[in-house]
Amino acid sequence: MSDRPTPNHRARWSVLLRHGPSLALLFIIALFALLDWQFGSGRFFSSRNAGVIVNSAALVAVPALGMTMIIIAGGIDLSAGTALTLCGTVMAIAFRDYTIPADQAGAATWIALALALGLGVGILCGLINGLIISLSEMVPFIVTLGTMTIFLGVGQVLAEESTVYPQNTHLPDWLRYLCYTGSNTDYYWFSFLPIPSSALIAIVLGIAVALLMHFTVFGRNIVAIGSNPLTARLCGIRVGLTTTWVYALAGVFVGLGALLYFANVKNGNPSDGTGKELEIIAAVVLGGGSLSGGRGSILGTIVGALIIKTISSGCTMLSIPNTYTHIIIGVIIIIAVLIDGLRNGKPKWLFARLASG
Amino acid sequence: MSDRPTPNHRARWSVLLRHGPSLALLFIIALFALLDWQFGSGRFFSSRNAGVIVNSAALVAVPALGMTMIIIAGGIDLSAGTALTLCGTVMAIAFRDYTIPADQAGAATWIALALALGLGVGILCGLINGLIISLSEMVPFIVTLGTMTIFLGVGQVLAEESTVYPQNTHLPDWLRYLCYTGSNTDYYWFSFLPIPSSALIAIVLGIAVALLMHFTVFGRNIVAIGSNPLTARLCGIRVGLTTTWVYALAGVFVGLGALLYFANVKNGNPSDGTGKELEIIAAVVLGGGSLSGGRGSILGTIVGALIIKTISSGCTMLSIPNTYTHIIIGVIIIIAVLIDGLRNGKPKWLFARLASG
Amino acid sequence: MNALLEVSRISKRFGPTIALDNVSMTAQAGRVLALIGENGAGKSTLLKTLSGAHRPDHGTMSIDGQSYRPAGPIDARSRGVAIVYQELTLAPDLSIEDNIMLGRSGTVAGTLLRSRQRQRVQKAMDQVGLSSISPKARTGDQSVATQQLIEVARALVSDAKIILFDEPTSSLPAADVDRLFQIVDTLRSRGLAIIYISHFLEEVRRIADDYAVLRDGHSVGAGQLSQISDDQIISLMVGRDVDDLFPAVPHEIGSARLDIDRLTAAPVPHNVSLSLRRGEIFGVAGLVGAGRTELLRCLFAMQPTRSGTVRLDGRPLPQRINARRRAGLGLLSEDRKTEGLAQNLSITENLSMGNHQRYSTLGCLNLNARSEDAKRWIEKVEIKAQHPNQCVAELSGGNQQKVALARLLAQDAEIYLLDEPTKGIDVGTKAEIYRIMGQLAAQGKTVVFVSSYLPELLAVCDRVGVMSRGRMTEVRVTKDWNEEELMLAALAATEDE
Amino acid sequence: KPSSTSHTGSDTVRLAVIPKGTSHEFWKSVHFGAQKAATEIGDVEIIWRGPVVESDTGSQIEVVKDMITMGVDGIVLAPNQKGGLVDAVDEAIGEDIPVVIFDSGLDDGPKIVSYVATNNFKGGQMAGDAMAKAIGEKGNVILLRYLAGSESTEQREEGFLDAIAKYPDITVVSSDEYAGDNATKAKEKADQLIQLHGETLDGMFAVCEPNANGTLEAIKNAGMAGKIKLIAFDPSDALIKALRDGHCHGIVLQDPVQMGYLSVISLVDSINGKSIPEFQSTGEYLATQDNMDGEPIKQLLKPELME
Ligand SMILES: Nc1ncnc2c1ncn2[C@@H]1O[C@H](COP(=O)(O)OP(=O)(O)OP(=O)(O)O)[C@@H](O)[C@H]1O
Ligand SMILES: Nc1ncnc2c1ncn2[C@@H]1O[C@H](COP(=O)(O)OP(=O)(O)OP(=O)(O)O)[C@@H](O)[C@H]1O
Ligand SMILES: [Mg+2]
Ligand SMILES: [Mg+2]
Repeated sequence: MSDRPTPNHRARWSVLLRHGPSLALLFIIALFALLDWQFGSGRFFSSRNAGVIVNSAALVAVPALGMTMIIIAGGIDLSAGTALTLCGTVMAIAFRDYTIPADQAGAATWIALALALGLGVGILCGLINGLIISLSEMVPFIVTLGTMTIFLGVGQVLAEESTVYPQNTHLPDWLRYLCYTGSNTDYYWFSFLPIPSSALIAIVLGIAVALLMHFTVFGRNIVAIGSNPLTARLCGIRVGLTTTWVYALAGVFVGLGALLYFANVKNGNPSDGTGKELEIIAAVVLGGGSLSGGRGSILGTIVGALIIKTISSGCTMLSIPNTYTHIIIGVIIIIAVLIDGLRNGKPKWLFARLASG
Repeated sequence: MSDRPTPNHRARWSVLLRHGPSLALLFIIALFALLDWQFGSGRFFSSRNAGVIVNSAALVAVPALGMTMIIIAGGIDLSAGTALTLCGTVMAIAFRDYTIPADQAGAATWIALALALGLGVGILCGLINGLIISLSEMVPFIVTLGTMTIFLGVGQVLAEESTVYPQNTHLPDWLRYLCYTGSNTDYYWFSFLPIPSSALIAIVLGIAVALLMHFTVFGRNIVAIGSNPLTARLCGIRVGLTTTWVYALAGVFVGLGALLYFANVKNGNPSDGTGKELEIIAAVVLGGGSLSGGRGSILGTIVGALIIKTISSGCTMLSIPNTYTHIIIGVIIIIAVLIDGLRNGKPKWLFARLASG
Repeated sequence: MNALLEVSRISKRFGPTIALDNVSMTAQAGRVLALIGENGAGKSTLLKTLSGAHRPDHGTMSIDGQSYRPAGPIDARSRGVAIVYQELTLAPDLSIEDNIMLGRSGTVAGTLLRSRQRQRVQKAMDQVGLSSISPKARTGDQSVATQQLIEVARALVSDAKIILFDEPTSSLPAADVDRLFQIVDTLRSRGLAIIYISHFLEEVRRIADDYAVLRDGHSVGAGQLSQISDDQIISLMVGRDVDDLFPAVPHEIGSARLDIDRLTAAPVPHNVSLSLRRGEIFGVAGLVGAGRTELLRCLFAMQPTRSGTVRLDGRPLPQRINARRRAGLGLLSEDRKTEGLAQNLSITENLSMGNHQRYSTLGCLNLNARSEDAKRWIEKVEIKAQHPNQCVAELSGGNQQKVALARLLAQDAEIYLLDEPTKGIDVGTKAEIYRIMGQLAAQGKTVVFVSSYLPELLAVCDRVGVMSRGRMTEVRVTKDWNEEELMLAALAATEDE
Repeated sequence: KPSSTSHTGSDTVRLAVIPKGTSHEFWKSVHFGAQKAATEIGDVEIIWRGPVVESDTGSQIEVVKDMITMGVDGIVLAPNQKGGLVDAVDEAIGEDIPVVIFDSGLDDGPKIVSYVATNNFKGGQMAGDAMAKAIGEKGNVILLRYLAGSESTEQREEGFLDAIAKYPDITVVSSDEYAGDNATKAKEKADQLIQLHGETLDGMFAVCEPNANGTLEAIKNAGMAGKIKLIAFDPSDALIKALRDGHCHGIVLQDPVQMGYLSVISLVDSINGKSIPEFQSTGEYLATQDNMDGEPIKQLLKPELME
């Protein structure tokens, strides 16, 4: 895993790393648009479908932003999926039991409290992960594997083992239409710009995280820790503390992701989250994140989420049966990363052969 | 993830590494035996229950043996779960369509062919993973994430999206009773030794792999590659070739695991495997395997699988509701690894404080 | 004279190893203290204790008369202690600038003030001669030498009173060494106290005022350099007299073995042609980036070549590492930390890596034979370790280098490609390595010896070639060279462009 | 003929049929029924598409939205969660796409055409009564649940408990264990439960097909086949054989073919302006060793599948 490109290719990395996944995305869009135009319903390349895709991508991208930070810091978070649905469940319970209909006076306070509660649970989950990892110095994989099932269990206890349905009237309109992708422009934040609110949120958060990573000491410290924890320690970075913060901050994104999840399905089911963690991690890795730490890109992660969802939407539009969809998704993931690698001189033996031939 | 034990404790590692998880297991068994004796039905600490536990542990341990090799070599295999059920599905189809009743003459040949087919598919899956990883030099995580969905898709295409039931009469007796844990001693391989055959298989395979890892050049090369692929390359080890072999060999264990899976449920459902990979990886990591490569132990992996299954059985025996079981499993996993760490001087700050205080 | 830093009766043990045993030492403002000792004597451990990376088990330290007990690296830095570590401690994924400023908050509310810090960074980089490299470049992409200079720059940006250098020159070429010495001089004249570890006595003489010698974790002598001779220092270090620093083993040069014809790769080397003979030690000198490392790596097929051929005994060699290795080539990597050794494996494991055929039949190992063999090598090259199963990361820098070298010797190659083999190795052991090289030549093997330390090239080699900008500009028999001419030759081609 | 908004310009009616998942035979029978209706009516195209995992509401919402994007003329949907799909269905209705719900209920709100389903609660009650009969109205039984939060199986579970409550001599010794969504997990769980309750156990009810398969294996494994009475819900080859061998004592059956058929017929009728009843039951049946070879049970045990 620690193979690096040969030195003479490295110089190019920094520039291309950011564009690699984007090119893969463009390629995939072009491919599906063409196929759909030829053989499908021709609706793939429509603004409505774009809305549907970016909305589902946002649901993955928001928690993936936190995951990107964790992965850059050399960690991993398998609990992201169940932590997300735990937060969603808590929000659902709060809305079911402690809010009043959204059109009554004073409802805003309760709503704010309910959302804050969900977010708080997300931060708490992250904090627990971070504290255990930094205090016990155990590998993040096993810690978060443990907390993954713990969060699932806690969610199920809270939800009394079933799905929590809040009263529909208790949800404010902005929340109900956070993931709206239909044609009624009133439901969008900017009626002249029919982009799902969830996608706008993801974009804003993405910019914030990118700024954080590039322009703050905290951001640089994260890269340093993931790149070489020993060095970081010798340079006086408080590795444990920073790690804890990274996980806690990732918890914020889990909480926000839960908000979108809740707005999307409008109920909370704690076991919905199992398996989501792999999708989230996949978005990060497709976007150029390295599981050995130190490398990862925010733009890349968002593009990674888009790639995953574009493929799945494209297959539906082409009416490809589910089974084949699985195969196609797998093949495209591999090809996308392969192409990204090629452009970075990745199968070295190939480039060596080309160079000498 | 790259945190290592402090150098001054490492000398002790080599000895303790093997015993750490085992002690955790003993502790867990003792805990549940005590609790069950006090509050439960008192059936936890019975030979029959031991049989049930080792049988379900064997189902995880066998594919985990291959995973151990992969993880020691610095890789990971997310596709193990779906590859396993793919093999199981292929066996089920072979038994459904191409065998004759087991008591007819000539049935043995067909049965052998069916099993060989399943095993062959396992090797093929491993080989595909290995070839893609070593030829494309992509990270194993993303490659096997891709093949994970591909194998799932292929399985679903073959099974036509449903469960494949072979005729019961076509299964030879030894296969039917491979996972038998009842009280009829005739169904065990050695009637004086009522241990499920599946467990015996896991033990024999475990010994074989342990020998392979310790006493062969191939085994040492695997460790070398996982510790530092650059050094391995410098020393003339053919990193790509060895990697390919490791994955192919792991495919053998996936195939054998599929045999047990098939013998256990006597049908094949390709989507059963989603999620299994995490359980398999958890067994390896609980047993002391390091996801950054170079470290892992066969005995540890088997013990890891036993830990997982003992906890789940213990919770049922104590009639703890499912939801709490999740929480308990998570907590115990974390504590087990924590204790293992403590004994290796793991939270360094704690030991530093103790030493200076 | 005022003692700026006082260390008294410091002890530090790692498990059973006592790295420091009641060590005392003083360093004065405006003076350079050379810390000398064999590999594993405890020098690095002492500096790490000073820099707050380790905590001493016993003993006290003081700065300016005030007690000094650093709780960690930040604490040490705030007390004015900066350090350049022996092993590179850079985060490869960060830019040079970020590495230099790592852990140092030049910030407002956590936001980096890049423009403000850039001036400081640029100044430090100029000082160490990295002005031509962009501070935004990724650190991992730089050569080892550049990375070493980045480490020095990192120590310079801090406003330290005491700067600790742990073998800063071991991976620097001569020109950069000179620049470093100028820097040290300036720092000294500004009244800083400097502690400097080096295995090169002439370097020590050039730069240091005082010395302190460690042997097996004890202080065995200290004083002013002007009052002690080299031989005395060496016998303090080694505990016995070393009669010959450059032992010569008579060897006979035979017929041509390795023919290199117009070897070219991107970006270096360029059109290198050479004919190496049986029983010859061929030295390669040059500045950083001259392409010496790349040349060796091309010969070992670790790097693709663009054109040119390499023949051994007239037969062209295939483009695969293990094929070349089987044909009889062996490479000692310059970068022992990330490439040369598997740090988390044991000495035995590292020694046997790739050499398994010696104790295996049909792929099965004879573990006894293997550990016997490991013990033999540990004795032969005098690796200082507790036991053969000790993890390599626990060894001192020099002893790690010995493990890498021993593995290569165990490989029993025909052509030895040694890239800076004596890097970080003490005087006594260096002599041993020269002797081994001589013996190899006497057995009719060929040795290619890349080094930035000109005296050893001149003393040990039969011929020395100079590389510059990827070209082998001049090859002469050793007796036709002297140090100045070698330096000039290395610089020459650089200047006419 | 119904007017069509399909861009192809032909007057084929394109209907999306969205099951909860695609990997159980049950859904393939639904597909068969839907296709049968389509063929009967003529000029109807069935677009068959399910979410990847049966418990994944998010991806089912995606599928519904994708179908709206594709501009289908109607949607037949088995919602994964009664609340989760409300807005997606609302959105479809907002785009003038009529929706029929089948198999599992949807929360109130959207004006759906009809709800076509088995009465799962009643099915559960049938299972409870069958169990009581099998064990002679007294003894210890286990209810092995499926997954937390799945509407239809929860209904069955409640129905079962409701029916059992009528028999004072029957004790439910465990009703809080979940078997999970595949046979391996179910077998492991059942193994443990049989281990726990051992000889005192008289009956087990497994609420769905993968669940029942695992439980059957566990019972055989423990050597208690025939002693522990097994009641299953939904058939499979293994269960049918067990029923014949006396290892299984009752299978509650639904009529998936009818479900698919009726849903499509209702949808097309409503597109053509007919009024449709709000709820249409497709019935629930109990298969036992005695009636398994007669119609309609024989047919329902092995319903036609879409290839
Ligand atoms: N972290 C550690 N754990 C265990 N032993 C250690 C550790 N660090 C150093 N040692 C041991 O302490 C002794 C002193 O090591 P140190 O690195 O200080 O030597 P040195 O004088 O710097 O040698 P060199 O010239 O080779 O760099 C050695 O025997 C080494 O093996
Ligand atoms: N012309 C060049 N253009 C770009 N990079 C170069 C060029 N020449 C050398 N380099 C880079 O400079 C670094 C140093 O080269 P190399 O290691 O071969 O030099 P060397 O003579 O062995 O010096 P040393 O071993 O002392 O570092 C390498 O990373 C190489 O890629
Ligand atoms: Mg040192
Ligand atoms: Mg070099």
